[in-house]
Amino acid sequence: MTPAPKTYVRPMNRWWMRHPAYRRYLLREGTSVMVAAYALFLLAGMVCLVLGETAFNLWRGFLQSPVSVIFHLAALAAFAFHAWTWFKVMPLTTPPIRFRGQPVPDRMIFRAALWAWGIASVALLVLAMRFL
Amino acid sequence: MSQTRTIMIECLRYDPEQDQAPHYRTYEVPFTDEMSVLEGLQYIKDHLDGSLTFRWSCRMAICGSCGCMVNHQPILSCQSFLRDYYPARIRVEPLEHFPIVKDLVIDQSDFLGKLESVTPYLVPAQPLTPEDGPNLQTPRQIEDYLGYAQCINCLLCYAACPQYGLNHEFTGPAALALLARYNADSRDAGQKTRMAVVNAEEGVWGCTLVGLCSEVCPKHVDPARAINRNKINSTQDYFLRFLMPFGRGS
Amino acid sequence: MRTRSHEPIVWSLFGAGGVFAALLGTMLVLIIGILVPMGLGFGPEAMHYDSLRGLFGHPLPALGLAVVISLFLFHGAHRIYHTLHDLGIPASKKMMLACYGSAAAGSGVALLLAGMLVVF
Amino acid sequence: MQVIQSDVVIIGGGGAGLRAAIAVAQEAPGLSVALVSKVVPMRSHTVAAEGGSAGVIHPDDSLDKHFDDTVSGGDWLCEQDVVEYFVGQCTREMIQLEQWGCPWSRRDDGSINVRFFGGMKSPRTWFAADKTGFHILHTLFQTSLQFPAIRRHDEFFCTDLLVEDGRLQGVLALCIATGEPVLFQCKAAVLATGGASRVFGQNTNAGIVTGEGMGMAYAQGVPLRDMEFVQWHPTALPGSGILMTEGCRGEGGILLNKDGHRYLQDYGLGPLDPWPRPRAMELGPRDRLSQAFWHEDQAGRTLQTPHGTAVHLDLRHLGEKKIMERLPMICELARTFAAVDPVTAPIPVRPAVHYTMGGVLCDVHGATPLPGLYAAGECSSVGIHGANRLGSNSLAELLVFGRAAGLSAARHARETPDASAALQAQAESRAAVHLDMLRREGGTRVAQLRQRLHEIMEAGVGIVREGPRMAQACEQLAQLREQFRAGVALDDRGRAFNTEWLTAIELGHTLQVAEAMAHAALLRQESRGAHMRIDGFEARDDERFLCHSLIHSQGDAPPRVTHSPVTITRSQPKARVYGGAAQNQS
Repeated sequence: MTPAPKTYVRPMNRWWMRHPAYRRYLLREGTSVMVAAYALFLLAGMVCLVLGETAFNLWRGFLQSPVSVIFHLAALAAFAFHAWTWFKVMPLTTPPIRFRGQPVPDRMIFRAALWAWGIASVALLVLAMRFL
Repeated sequence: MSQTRTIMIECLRYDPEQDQAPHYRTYEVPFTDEMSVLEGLQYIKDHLDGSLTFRWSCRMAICGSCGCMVNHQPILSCQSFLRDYYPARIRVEPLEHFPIVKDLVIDQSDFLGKLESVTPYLVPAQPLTPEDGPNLQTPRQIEDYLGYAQCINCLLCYAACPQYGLNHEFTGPAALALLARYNADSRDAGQKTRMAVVNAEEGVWGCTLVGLCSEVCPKHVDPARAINRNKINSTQDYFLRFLMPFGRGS
Repeated sequence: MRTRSHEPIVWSLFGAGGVFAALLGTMLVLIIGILVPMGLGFGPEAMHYDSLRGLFGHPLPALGLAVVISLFLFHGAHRIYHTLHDLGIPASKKMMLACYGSAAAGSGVALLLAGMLVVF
Repeated sequence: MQVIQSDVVIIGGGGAGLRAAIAVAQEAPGLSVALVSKVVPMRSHTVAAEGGSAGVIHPDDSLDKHFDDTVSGGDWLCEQDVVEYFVGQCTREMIQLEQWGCPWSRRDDGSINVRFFGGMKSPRTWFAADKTGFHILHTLFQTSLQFPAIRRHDEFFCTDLLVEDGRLQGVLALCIATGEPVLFQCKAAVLATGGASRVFGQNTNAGIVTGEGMGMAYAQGVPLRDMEFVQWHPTALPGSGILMTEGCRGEGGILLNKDGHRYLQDYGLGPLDPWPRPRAMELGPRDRLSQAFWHEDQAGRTLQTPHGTAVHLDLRHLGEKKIMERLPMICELARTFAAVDPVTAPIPVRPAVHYTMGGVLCDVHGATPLPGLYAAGECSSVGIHGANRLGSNSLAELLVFGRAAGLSAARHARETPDASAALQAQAESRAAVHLDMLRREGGTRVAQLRQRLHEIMEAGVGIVREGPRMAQACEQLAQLREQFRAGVALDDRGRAFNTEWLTAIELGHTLQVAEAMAHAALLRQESRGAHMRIDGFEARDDERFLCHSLIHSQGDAPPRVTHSPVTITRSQPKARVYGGAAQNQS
């Protein structure tokens, strides 16, 4: 047999430095840390709610603190960036959609998703103002 | 004649017979407005250093030979122009995520094996011969797969895919797009065979939708779409077999 | 022979969590963390113990909250698991167990709490 | 030296080679096939073909019309029995490709759509938008993957055919990655290496189209036939030579000189109306159109561009929708490489070398005079193109004769005993010659020799030819070969992926092919098809030159040219007329 040529394999270390798209990708994936953290925060609220009024008021009181505001502003940014990127790639994951025989362009799907985002947000706000 | 300027081209050099690791070498290349990066490399090979090694052939963006990284962006060197980088110097490197054979030449055998693994040909429902005449296929049916059939196997998408770089088991963008091309063809009945590739550990589930593959594709094949649509198909396939244990054979 | 990936299970949960987080997450954070504490559009009585006990005493809101928490957790676990791999910490059974296991545990707790809120 | 045993070796992984390989695998499943190609098959130059491939399927069309268009297009230098076989097989091959998955463009009802090409009486060109070659090549390559009998040897560079006991028994190749010589021992080989347009500087071809397949056969005493007939495609981008398909004109594109005048009407291709009309104006044959450009250029009615003179190919009146549907790649190419948007502006074009009508002599079965050696595609001269190839006959040729050559090679391989033992020694000695190039000091750079070759060919053996200039080219080529033999200076002395070394070996073949072209052209004292003289031989001369040229290698000495008769079955030579006159004739 002809010997296989000696090849050089480049390492992957710090690969995300190589392209801005990689850093955007990691940022997008990074939002999941905030999503999980927020879930834990809500879970803590639930625990307090079960434990009784004293415990819950501690959690409720924490909401007023600067730490909470910073945490929430960060979470807000993370969720918003998550939503934007999620909707942006959504057309890639949905089965082909046609309208009157013509394939629906990606930007229409994206726009529709933004609308859905807006509507869901308003609905949630209305419900919250009614029930909280 | 447009005026001649000079650009610095920094090339990764690796000679498997001499070097333990790659190094860079810079060349001063005179260029005119219509000169491509490929022509810049050809100038180096013809006039400055005949040992600079790179693949090229059609010089019109259809054969898929001349892919390389310019300033960390995977491109076809024949349709990227030096004027667009000037006055900055450019750094030309072989496609990322592939072993380097020599200079800008990478080992593409892993990709070729993956291409072969996706049953990349029509599997007709019944055997046909030319005497049966051509199949009917409407322009609308062609549209379903024609986009995926534009792939020139240039491997820019693999160079853009960190998941392939991190795990070479991953079947990768172009091969999975080709799989989707045949599955979407109205003349094909081979979906079941290909579903095993889709469903596998190294199939569509190796993708985390970085999405750069579709951005760098010079032929707008959109492998990210092909792969991620098949995630839905694979999920359906995964759960449906519990619902219909007898209906789906295999 | 190729082995079938079990990814569809966690990917479905990740996807559902992603959709919930995208559609509701921003407003949820905005209401709980900004609007209510600052009293913007909400009275000082909003989100007080009694009203929340009342609200989550009903099975539907209680279950809804638990599901949202659970899906958020799975969404996070899935992406964190893959991102750790991206950052050079190789994917392993142990890592998988840690990520998805915590999400499952958190989900269990959330469901349990929801049940307690409804029953007690 | 590594030895690989294979019943059939196919040299070249383009359209013809892949079609041949599939034919062997399908029809003779017991045989092993080695597909040896200097590039991975889908990089082959077939990939760049744009407009389409001929096959009679339109209700207005007939095999007779395809026959007539081909024979008159070739200025009666075609082997008519071969053309007869060819036209009968084309449609079968197009359907075969369809069944393998080729995305042929369709009508709304799902049936095959065909377009006009130059020199056609009826629409006959099957097309896949304007990427026909690309789709054909990828379809063939991918289809070939289902046959385990086909063993691919990608990026193996064939250097020599090895002959023992008067028959072909082996092929010497260099594994490009390692530079190691490899002997493919075989019972039959199919040469499918493509043309030699890179003999010229301004050409529409890929860098790999250097003619070494022709050179290898030629070196083993197989004559090359009709090498003087080189096709200039009338519409290529100035400078780069990138092709603007004939499909542009098939869809209704027009050619204008610098005054906005459709000058083709002044060269026997008019009158202007009615338009569009088959075999008239822009739908005339390629040789006539390229020659008309030359006259316009001489008269100073062409446009100046940074890369020489040009005329305008105007598509604007087709409208954006039709342009984007039928000619999407042309649009992209024009935008990228000429900075012109065909939707809003005319494209500057000029002729560039596109195709070698001649090639390795072979019969209708692809068999060359050397037992065991078969040829197909552009490297071969099976006899269907005559003095000028009809557009869209080349893709059809790859398929029809790729299959034919594959079947013949398979038959031959079955009937042939195993290879002789002496082969290895011969392979070693040939390999030593090539390896020696890596050690030699001094000499001329490849680029310099190549540049000189282009200058000689363009000055002496261009679109329009004169005796003294051709004679001078012959002399200069002899000197250039001498200079090549004296040594090629290589910067790269390693074996692994040494493309400089391989280019030098290629160039050796290219120089021989160029010499064959020049000598054959010099001796043809007439004008026929693509061979146009302006030194007293402006007319076709059927008395003296209704014959093929056969060029025989004399080693280091200039070649010997003989002539052989043309097979004429049912179409006697008559005046070759297009435009209004053609209608009067038929």
